[in-house]
Amino acid sequence: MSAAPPALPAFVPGDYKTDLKPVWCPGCGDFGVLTALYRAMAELQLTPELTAVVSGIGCSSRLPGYVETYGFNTVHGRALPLATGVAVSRPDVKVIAVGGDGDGLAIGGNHFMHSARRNLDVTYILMDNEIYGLTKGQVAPTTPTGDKTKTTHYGNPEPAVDPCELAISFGATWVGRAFSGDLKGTVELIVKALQHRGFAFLNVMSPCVTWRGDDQFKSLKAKARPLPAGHDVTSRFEAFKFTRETDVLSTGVLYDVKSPSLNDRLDTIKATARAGAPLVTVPEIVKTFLPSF
Amino acid sequence: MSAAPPALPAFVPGDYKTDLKPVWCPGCGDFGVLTALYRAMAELQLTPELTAVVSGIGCSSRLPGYVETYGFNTVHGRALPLATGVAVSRPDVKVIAVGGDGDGLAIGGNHFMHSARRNLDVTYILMDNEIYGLTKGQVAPTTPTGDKTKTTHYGNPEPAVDPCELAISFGATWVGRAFSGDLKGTVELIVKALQHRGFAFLNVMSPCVTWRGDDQFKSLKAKARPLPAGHDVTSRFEAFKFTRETDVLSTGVLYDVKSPSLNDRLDTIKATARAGAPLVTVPEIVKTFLPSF
Amino acid sequence: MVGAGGDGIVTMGDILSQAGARDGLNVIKTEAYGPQIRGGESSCVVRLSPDAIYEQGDAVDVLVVFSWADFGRFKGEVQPAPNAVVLFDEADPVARTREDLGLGADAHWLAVPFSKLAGDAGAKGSKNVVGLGVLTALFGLREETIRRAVVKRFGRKKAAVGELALKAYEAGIVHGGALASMSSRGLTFTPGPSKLLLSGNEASALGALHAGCRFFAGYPITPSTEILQFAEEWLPKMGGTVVQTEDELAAIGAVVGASFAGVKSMTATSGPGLSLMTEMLGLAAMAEVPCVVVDVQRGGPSTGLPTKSEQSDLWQAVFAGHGDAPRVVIAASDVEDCFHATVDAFNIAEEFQVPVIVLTDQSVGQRRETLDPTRLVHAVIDRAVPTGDELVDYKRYRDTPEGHSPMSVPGMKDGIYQTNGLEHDELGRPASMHLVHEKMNAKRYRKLKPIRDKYQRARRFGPAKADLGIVCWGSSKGAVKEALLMAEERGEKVAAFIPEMIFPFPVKALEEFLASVKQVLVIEISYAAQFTKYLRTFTTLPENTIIFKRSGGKNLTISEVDDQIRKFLSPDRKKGVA
Amino acid sequence: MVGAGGDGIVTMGDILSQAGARDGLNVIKTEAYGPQIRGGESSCVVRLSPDAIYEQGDAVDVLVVFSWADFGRFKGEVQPAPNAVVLFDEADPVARTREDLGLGADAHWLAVPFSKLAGDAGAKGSKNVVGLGVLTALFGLREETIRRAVVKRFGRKKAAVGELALKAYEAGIVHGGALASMSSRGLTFTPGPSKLLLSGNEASALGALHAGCRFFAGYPITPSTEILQFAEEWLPKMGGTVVQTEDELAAIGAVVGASFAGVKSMTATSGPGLSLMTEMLGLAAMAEVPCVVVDVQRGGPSTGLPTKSEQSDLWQAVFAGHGDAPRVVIAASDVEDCFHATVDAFNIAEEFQVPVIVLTDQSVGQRRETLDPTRLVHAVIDRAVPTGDELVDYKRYRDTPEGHSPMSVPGMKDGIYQTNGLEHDELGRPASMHLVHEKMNAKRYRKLKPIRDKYQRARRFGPAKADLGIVCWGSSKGAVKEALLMAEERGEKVAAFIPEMIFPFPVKALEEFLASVKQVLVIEISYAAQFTKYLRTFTTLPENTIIFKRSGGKNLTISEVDDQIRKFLSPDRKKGVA
Ligand SMILES: Cc1ncc(C[n+]2csc(CCOP(=O)(O)OP(=O)(O)O)c2C)c(N)n1
Ligand SMILES: Cc1ncc(C[n+]2csc(CCOP(=O)(O)OP(=O)(O)O)c2C)c(N)n1
Ligand code: SF4
Ligand code: SF4
Ligand SMILES: [Mg+2]
Ligand SMILES: [Mg+2]
Repeated sequence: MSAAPPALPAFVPGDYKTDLKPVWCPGCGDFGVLTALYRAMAELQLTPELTAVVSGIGCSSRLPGYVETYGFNTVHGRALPLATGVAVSRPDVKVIAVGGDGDGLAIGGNHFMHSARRNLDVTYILMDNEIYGLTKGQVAPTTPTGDKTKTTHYGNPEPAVDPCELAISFGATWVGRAFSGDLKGTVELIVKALQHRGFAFLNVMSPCVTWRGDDQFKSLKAKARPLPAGHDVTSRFEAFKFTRETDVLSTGVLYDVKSPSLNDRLDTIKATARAGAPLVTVPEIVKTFLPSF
Repeated sequence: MSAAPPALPAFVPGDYKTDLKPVWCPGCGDFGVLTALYRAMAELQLTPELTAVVSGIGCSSRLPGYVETYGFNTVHGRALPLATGVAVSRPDVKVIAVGGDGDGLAIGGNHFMHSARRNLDVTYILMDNEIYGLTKGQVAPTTPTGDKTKTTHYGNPEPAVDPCELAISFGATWVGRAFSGDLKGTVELIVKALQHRGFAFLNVMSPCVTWRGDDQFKSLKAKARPLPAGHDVTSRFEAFKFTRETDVLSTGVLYDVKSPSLNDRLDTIKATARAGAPLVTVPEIVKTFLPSF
Repeated sequence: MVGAGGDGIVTMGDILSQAGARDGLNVIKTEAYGPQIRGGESSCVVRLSPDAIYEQGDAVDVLVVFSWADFGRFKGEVQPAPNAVVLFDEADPVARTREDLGLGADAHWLAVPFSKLAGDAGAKGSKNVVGLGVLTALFGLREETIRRAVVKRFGRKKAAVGELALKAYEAGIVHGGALASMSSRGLTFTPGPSKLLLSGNEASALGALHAGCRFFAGYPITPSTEILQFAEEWLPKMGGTVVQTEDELAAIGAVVGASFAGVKSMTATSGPGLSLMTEMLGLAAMAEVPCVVVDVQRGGPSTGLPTKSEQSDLWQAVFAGHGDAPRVVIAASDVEDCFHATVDAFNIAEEFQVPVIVLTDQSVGQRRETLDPTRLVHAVIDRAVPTGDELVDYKRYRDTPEGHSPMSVPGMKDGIYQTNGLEHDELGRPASMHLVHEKMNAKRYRKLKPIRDKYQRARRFGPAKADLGIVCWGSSKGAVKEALLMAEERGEKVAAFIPEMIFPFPVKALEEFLASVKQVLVIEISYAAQFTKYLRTFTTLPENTIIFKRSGGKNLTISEVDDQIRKFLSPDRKKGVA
Repeated sequence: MVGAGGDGIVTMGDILSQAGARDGLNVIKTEAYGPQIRGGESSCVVRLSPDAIYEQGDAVDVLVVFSWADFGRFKGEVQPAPNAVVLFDEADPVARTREDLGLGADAHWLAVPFSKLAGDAGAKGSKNVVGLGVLTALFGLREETIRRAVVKRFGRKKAAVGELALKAYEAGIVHGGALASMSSRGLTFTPGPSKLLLSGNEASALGALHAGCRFFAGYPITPSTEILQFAEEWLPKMGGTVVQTEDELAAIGAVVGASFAGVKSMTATSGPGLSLMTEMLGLAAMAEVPCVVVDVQRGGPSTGLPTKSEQSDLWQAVFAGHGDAPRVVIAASDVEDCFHATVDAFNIAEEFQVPVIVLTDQSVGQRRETLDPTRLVHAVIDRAVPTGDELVDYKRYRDTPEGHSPMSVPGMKDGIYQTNGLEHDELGRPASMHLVHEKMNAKRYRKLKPIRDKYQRARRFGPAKADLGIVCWGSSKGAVKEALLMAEERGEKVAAFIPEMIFPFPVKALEEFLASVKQVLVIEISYAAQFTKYLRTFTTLPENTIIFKRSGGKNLTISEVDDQIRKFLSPDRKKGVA
């Protein structure tokens, strides 16, 4: 007697593809992220109608339009507030927030901090190209000091931030770094990020061929190397050793700790509030406004 | 022969006092910060008309009204953007930004990040009372998890941030922690912060007697203790060992490194741009729009 | 009642108003504080009446002063009537005369040993309870009810404390009994069924819960914070969630996100917060996501007068936002209205997929009013999700005759769509062609017609034809209504028009009103006359229209309205002299 | 000219327009791109004329198409005139007929071997230069000038490349010479002194530097980014500083801070950014801090149509912000105007201590126009700082008859003050009393009168008395002016009124205009008719006023205006038939 044939997966990567053609430049790193996302979603068999992809504004933020789930390309910098509304009000929906370094670290930086702090139930994928792509090449918070851009004719005077170090200090419970030129690695990391309960932050170095030239891709490719085996993902001190890197780009899971997610905590609150009693109705609340003596 | 008598200091603490009566509750920790500031300013003999104190909105943000310098109590969360304008456009003016935890870490968090990253020439004093005081007691980003406030009836579900850890990750070049109950210590730290070139961040635990009760003061007093002698202020890894503390409150200079301030860098840029030539005039710029062939 | 911090003014007002509500009286209560964050002087005005009342009222008939020094700090805010009964502490170091207060001959000027009586009763801190006793004796309040209230308030933790308080109360009654009889001025009423006693902010929050709001995101700001606090306390018990966000940008963002996810959502704020929400409200208009924002107006601009009322967020609500962004604006005029306006807001937002702003203000938001529980009923409308055929190659933004199109929510397999804040086609795909833009603008604005038709909400008071017609909005209603009654008694023909729908405006109703009056008077609390200028965008006010506008910081008083009415209807003016 | 990415359309337009400017012709040039971020199709329209021109123009007289497929993508945006000369690449796989383009009999339909000629010349990529050669031969452009331009452009890096380009150019000339003579349609002109060639955004930035702006904080946003980029490049050379902030909240905050510190400051943005600046502009109004914001309008609401023009930020500029917050709004109508409007903005901001918003839009901001260098002169006004007696117990907010009061800056010992966004007294101290609020509101609004008196800026075109009077604003000026000239030729009496000051509005001038015309026509590019409704807030438009409004995404065309004019002035209508 032979065993029953394994059931075919319900979804293949192509099922997550819409028929809207990406506006991205040929060679843009974001294509890699999109492909990796399709594969990761298929690997986890995410249910399209119970998945929401939310973004801000930027080249990278166009991504939700290319993913066959509920999608919202919102306004610049506000991907995470919108994602918060979806994740908290609909715990049954898997929420993925995506965007660029300008969107998430410049105008959206504060939401990044507080979403991470709350351990929001969202997977946040930041496509870091160290530049403002859509607006045609201005300096970003991750642009290396000294670089010339459309708004740094004399070289960027400002130090850059390391998004992964920030995420850890903010309180993110899962932090990873990927390079979109490494499709396999990116797929793996997106899968892990999606599996994490709570706020998972994945910084994907995603080259902008148009405003950062081919050099960016080349140097990233040269610098990228996996984190050393045995890296202790539960220690933020260990993780910090692989932040603010210059000559190398350590990819992999930097940090991964267990802690109740915001939705876990809100469930506890609802339980506490009700203390076993049935849901309160408005008339019951109204009564509390009658003098009770 | 005896040496000439030392010249009397031009300014005594009282000289920095306006005759506007603080609106603060009796016993508010902010009184301690204000007194400490007067003393520190006197110790450094700051010139009132070349000093600007800028704040956002909150009980603590009322402080500029009580300091006899140029002062601006702006809008909620925007103390640092305003301070940026003053510091960058008037390098000759000493700029002090002050405010509360809600003002600086909630609505103003993004400006905190980027001001620190730029190593802005500003001394930022945050009066951390772990609560929204002015609006009468709602949860703040520094309110401990589980605490009950006006907006956390069932206990605060959210983890708190450590402002000092954030400041270091943001790129602040000087970070200190004080307790307003310790006047002497607070004066010393404000003096050091004011002497630092670049972005100096001082988190002062400043109890809110009205919405956090006397316990807050008591527990802070019990927990406060100076950083161990020999703490290496030049290592962020060492500094991180004294962040997210729960049972103790380590006060003193956590982190202190030298790095060109934003104004230093902007000076370099101006020099590069001019390349030794005299200041460019508008007519010269206009000429560049004439076809040059 | 006016006193220093610690005099228990607020408690005194609470007990008085709760007792009134308990006995079925109509009550309106307003508190005020000095600039100190805490421990400063405070005042509390309580108006009690067996008859309907619409406004806090101007001058008080009875004034209790525990500290003349602090009374001075409320100059212009608490004013005794010329014939008022004034009770003050004989032990007050500061002395005042009836002349100082501009009292008339028929006024009563009574020094009462409040502190002494409290001390004798063994409850030093209970001047306020002694005061309640005196008032009970003088004005025939129901002793039994107030006793209950006193016990409840002071006996909660320690019965003994309650006992002492009652002693102080009795001492007050005894002393009051010995004073000149005020029976003529007393309240005569037969207790009716208890009434609710709640604030406008609480009513707004109740309205939201009633309408089905199950997600609330907000950021504290005076004078709207009570709405957030109310939601945070009650929503979890109803299975809903509340997030206090890092700022207002995030609050409105989360609201739009939750609504996109299919959950009725709202936020509440005041001017500065509403300004910060400007951009996101444009996204809600563009992506057609329902959302409700309650704006409890305070004095502006900027931080302005955070604890005082004004009607100067009108332009922000109606016009703010880059681009042509349709929205709906509703105004609440009293506590009960806060409930209904909020339910309407949700109904409109959900049915037509537009952002809806409810304008209230500090005066209605924070004052407490009695309300008959049976008044809090209001039909609820839910969002139209696509079904059957509509889901066959579903178009999120199908260009329908009425403008709005069924909106699917996560979980609906065939309703999947991707949207954005860019101009887009019926499928939601980015499109920057002029023709698509024109067509989709038309679609979004088309909704305003059915909304206007369905919600021609405006109140009209007074005779069908009048010599003077007052047009005002929001919290001005109370003072205007009371002034109308006074005018009516004088036999003057004065009518009033008060819209509930601000945008789209009930233009037809207004024009009928304008046609029905000889002279138009617009009243508003905005230095820039925001309401008047807004009216002009869609209607032509008569040449001779009179504008009465001023800055906020002080609520519109009945006498201000009455003065205006007299000015234009006084006999000599009728004779055309004035 | 239309082509695929890589066809060098933009370069072709650059050379053509620069050559025109070099020879003293009047030039207007506009580029457009497809949705692709890069490498997509592009189009470029260049208008050259020895006579004054005011608008890009509708249909083109000469159309060069390197790819019919891409031409299709600009449907409605690039339109040949019925009698146009159409040049296209004979090698184009896609075929089109003159009928497809709706050409008339007098049109010329010429297939040109662009690719082949380029290849033969050994410069495969230089179809565009070949095209320039053909145009030179056909329309009598100055060969010498264009040669120079070609060399400059291609020979910069490698002389050899320049040589090849010239070969291609010559090949084009030779080929063109052999084609049907177009001398009749050619340009006949005698070269004059060179003109400046710059965009509206560059003109705005120049205006700022000229006005003395020495601090600029901004955040990139299409279509305003060029202003930030210009400032970042030039201010350091002038000793000024630029900060690209983390967002627009910080940008306007830094601007207000720098201005508080005594340095003239500005920011530039587009709709979404302006919306985010709403709250801070209220602080500037309240604390009376001068600041300038240039808003380059794009299609809205929300992200809308980032690369297309619209006139729909008017309400946001004039009305946004909670509370009564005075500000000034100026509109620029063409490239030169961007310079002057910005200087005016600084002059007003600094003299009267108010925030000033300059409204331009994508069409003027990003198109390039020639300009006579001598036009860029404009007097500059500096801030009034307190001196002498004014510094004796200095009051920052002294309640002066004109409203504004001398403003001290850090460094002035006796000018020290503390201010805030709360309502405050003359010293700047927080005050929440109604009377202080009323008085300070009056002080802040009082400034508007001297501003209105001093800047009654409005343009009037056409006869003193007219049958039709057009009222429009901003970039609509160009199309309206040209349509007026056409009407004049037809002997029709049409006038136009175009305000430069939007708020406070030059009401007197408008009302004189309205009185001088028989019929009023308002034209604007806003679906919600923002301009029309705004006009109604302060004036009564005649009953029979015609409103021509539509969404943006396409600039107002001369023929749209002309159609309107004809509609109302056509003979039969005059006979009262229509
Ligand atoms: C409020 C607002 N400000 C500015 C912009 C203009 N803008 C659009 S995308 C963008 C930044 C793009 O950079 P990033 O977020 O890194 O995305 P990328 O294009 O590089 O993927 C900016 C500044 C906007 N759309 N809205
Ligand atoms: C835009 C805006 N949102 C909200 C508020 C209301 N508000 C005033 S102060 C404050 C927070 C006060 O807390 P914190 O900054 O910690 O200062 P504290 O009073 O505790 O010293 C808030 C939310 C405001 N003034 N403006
Ligand atoms: S501009 Fe850069 S980021 Fe944007 S699509 Fe092109 S390559 Fe990608
Ligand atoms: S409320 Fe708290 S923070 Fe505010 S003044 Fe009182 S004690 Fe200080
Ligand atoms: Mg980027
Ligand atoms: Mg605080």
